[in-house]
Amino acid sequence: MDKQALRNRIVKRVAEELKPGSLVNLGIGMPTLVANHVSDDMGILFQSENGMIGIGRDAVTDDNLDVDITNAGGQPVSTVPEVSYFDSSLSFAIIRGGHVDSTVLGALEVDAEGNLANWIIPGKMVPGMGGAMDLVTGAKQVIIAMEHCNKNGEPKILQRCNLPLTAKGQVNLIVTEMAVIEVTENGLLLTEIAVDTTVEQVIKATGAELKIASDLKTFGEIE
Amino acid sequence: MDKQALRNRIVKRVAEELKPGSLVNLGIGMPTLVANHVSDDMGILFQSENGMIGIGRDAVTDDNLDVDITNAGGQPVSTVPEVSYFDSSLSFAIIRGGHVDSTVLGALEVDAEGNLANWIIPGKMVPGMGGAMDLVTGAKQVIIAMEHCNKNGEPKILQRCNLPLTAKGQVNLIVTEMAVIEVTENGLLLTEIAVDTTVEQVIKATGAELKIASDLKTFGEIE
Amino acid sequence: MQLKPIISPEQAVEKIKPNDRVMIGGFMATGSPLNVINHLVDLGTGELNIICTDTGYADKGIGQLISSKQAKSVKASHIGLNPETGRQMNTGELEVELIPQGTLAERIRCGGAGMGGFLTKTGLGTMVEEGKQKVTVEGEEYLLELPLTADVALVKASIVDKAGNCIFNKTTKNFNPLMATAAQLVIVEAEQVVEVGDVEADRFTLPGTFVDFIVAV
Amino acid sequence: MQLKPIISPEQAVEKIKPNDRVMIGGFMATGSPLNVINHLVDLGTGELNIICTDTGYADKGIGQLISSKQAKSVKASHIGLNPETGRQMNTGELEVELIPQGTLAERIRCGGAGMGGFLTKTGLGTMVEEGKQKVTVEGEEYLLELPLTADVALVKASIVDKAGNCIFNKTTKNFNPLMATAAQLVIVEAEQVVEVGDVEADRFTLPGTFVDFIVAV
Repeated sequence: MDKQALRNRIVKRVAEELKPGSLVNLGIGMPTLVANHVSDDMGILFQSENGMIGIGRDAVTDDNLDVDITNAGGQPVSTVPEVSYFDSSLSFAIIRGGHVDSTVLGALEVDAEGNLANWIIPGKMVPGMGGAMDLVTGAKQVIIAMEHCNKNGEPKILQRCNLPLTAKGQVNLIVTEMAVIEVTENGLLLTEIAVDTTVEQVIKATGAELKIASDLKTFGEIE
Repeated sequence: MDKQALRNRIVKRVAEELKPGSLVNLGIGMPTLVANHVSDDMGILFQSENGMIGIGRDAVTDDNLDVDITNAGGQPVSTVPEVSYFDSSLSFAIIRGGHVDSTVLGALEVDAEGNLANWIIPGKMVPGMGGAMDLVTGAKQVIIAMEHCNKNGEPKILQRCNLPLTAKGQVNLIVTEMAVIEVTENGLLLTEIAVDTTVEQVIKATGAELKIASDLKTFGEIE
Repeated sequence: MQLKPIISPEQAVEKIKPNDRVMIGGFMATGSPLNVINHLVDLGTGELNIICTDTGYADKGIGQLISSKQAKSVKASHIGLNPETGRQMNTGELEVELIPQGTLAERIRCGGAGMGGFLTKTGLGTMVEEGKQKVTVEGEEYLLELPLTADVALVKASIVDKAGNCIFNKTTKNFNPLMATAAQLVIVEAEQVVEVGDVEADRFTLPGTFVDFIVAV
Repeated sequence: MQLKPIISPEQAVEKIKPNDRVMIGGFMATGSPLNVINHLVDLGTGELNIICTDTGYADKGIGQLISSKQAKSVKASHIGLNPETGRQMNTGELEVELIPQGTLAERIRCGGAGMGGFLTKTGLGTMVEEGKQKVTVEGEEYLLELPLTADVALVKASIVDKAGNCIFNKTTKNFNPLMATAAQLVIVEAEQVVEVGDVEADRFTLPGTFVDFIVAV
């Protein structure tokens, strides 16, 4: 399964989690692609923490480029007609005040208690947390969209994160190319596995105890 | 001395305290009249805590009435050309953040420690503090403009306020029809007396110990 | 597109229940949702816990709710120009909490922004500090003031587009945009409703995301 | 009328001294005062303590100040897209404090609004809580975050009238209006300067009272 197919499967599955009429913040990178799988009639609006609600899905071209409209990655974006703009103070009032229904973020590690690590690898990579700590703490629903294992094939889903945390106990759902896992009060619950994997493979690729849902479903397509 | 002459003397003297280019908030009632004694070339702007900077001095008539422009007393006001408007959150950020250079307020009582009481007479009058506590605590300079004694001829300037306080130790200057009194670390300093009074009369009308400035001046005109 | 339902003032006030905490925008009636208030008086819901900066005048705006005895409690910064509020407070019919205006604004913002409280010097050494936690930071003492939220916010905007984005003219802003961030249900009385796109996006200072219903008058 | 002095970028950067705490607006260079930054690089003041949301790109905006070693410390929420910041941090040339973006925004607002601090859940249970006071309110634990102020704020506005009233287009707002409230000296780089009265007052979202100097570019 190539990288793009894998990512597509993940973001497509994440998109199904989003509620009609909701306000959603998509993290930089793979999470951004979730927007491609949300239909217009769902009335979902995308917030960007640098100060806008209503990122469009049209590609930015020379014709519609406005250098005063960029996203949280600093990239020019298009807008929907009902777009609004605001300063960072109101932007984070929206985020921290619980007005964002869902946020989708990547992870370095995520664990059985819903802890998330995605902002620092001490001594190696220190990008900073940006708005991630605020988003993960403030959004009503936190969805992690990531590859199941890291580059070395090691589990990123752990019993307990090793890396410094972004937030404690805030993750609600983990979606990877192999599995959909809910974070519950009793630990991780495997609710769906991809069509091209088995429960055993998921367990093997996961560094935390997994409970298996009685009505385990499948998702994705065989590539 | 009639009420109007007395008030004119007070507000005229207060106006001399205001600095060119400063931002000033005038309380409801007598303090409002201070604006009439500030010349345009001083570049002073008047803030109103309900959300504007740049109250004008033109009277509101049928011709320039805009019901969407009122002051903190709820009365329609005119505006200067550089007027700006904002919500109550920014308005009080301006006030509490020390961005107001001077505020002029009335008082029920004011004392030797710079304490002010002007928002409640328990059991009798409970108008509420409105923005007075924020203004007195936040403004760089707090000027009290009031008649020297109350309706019963009793001192309003006391060694220690009896009424519930608006703020503790924030008053800088007291201007009455009889005297200009500075609040210093060592108590009250009488710096000016009105042309038609004597130091003895001021002392008699004051319920707090007064130090007399070595260069005591006079102010006001004989009516 | 995410459009907000446009409802009548009658429909709006039916959403408010006895015992609800109701934030109402406006400053001495400037920028108050006067039509919705009128209908709330007519419906006579009662037992409301009102949060507002002032109780206006006895015969206009929020004051009408007091005069018609719709309120069981009021949190406000100023009640002086409506003698009826003071009268009901003195007879014990109405519970009144007086809050410094800046602290009230900040508490509402704090509630909308998901903070646990803030430290201020306003009210230190006065009756306002009674029952409140004090926190010392770098040798300076502050009052800890807590967030305020509500079940319903009734606000007034000058121009609202059908997606709920709001413009508040001049001094009608006051508490309106703050309250819209701090309530479960936000009802905006619109002086004028426009189509999405009719007004330049940068003119709006409150994003429609905060708005649940638009009342066109 | 209260007009603000209009100065050149050269005059602007001369007002900044070594060791100054300098807030700089913009988000990944969008809405950053790029001209003033360029001149600050040219002047080579150095030893600056910069407060910004990110250090942008190595060759654009705030990143240029890092690349040219004008900074001795940086408080920011994100430095990931400018590898030079990380490099100087690792060699000990640059002191970096990483702050959650919402907390950074709120700390700046808090500084401008004269509060002593605020309570937030952001950062609880993470490295961010190290050395910070925790306050419990109604059984809930929060971090106490403290205000941030600066000696100078360098901000960028799209339209500025000669009284200093500012409009920030679209996503160029970000930290600009906040920083303008929290610094002793506020210098606004204006994309366009207009006469007072040319633009409707309600379009301005930052009152000129916060502005000390206008840089016309």
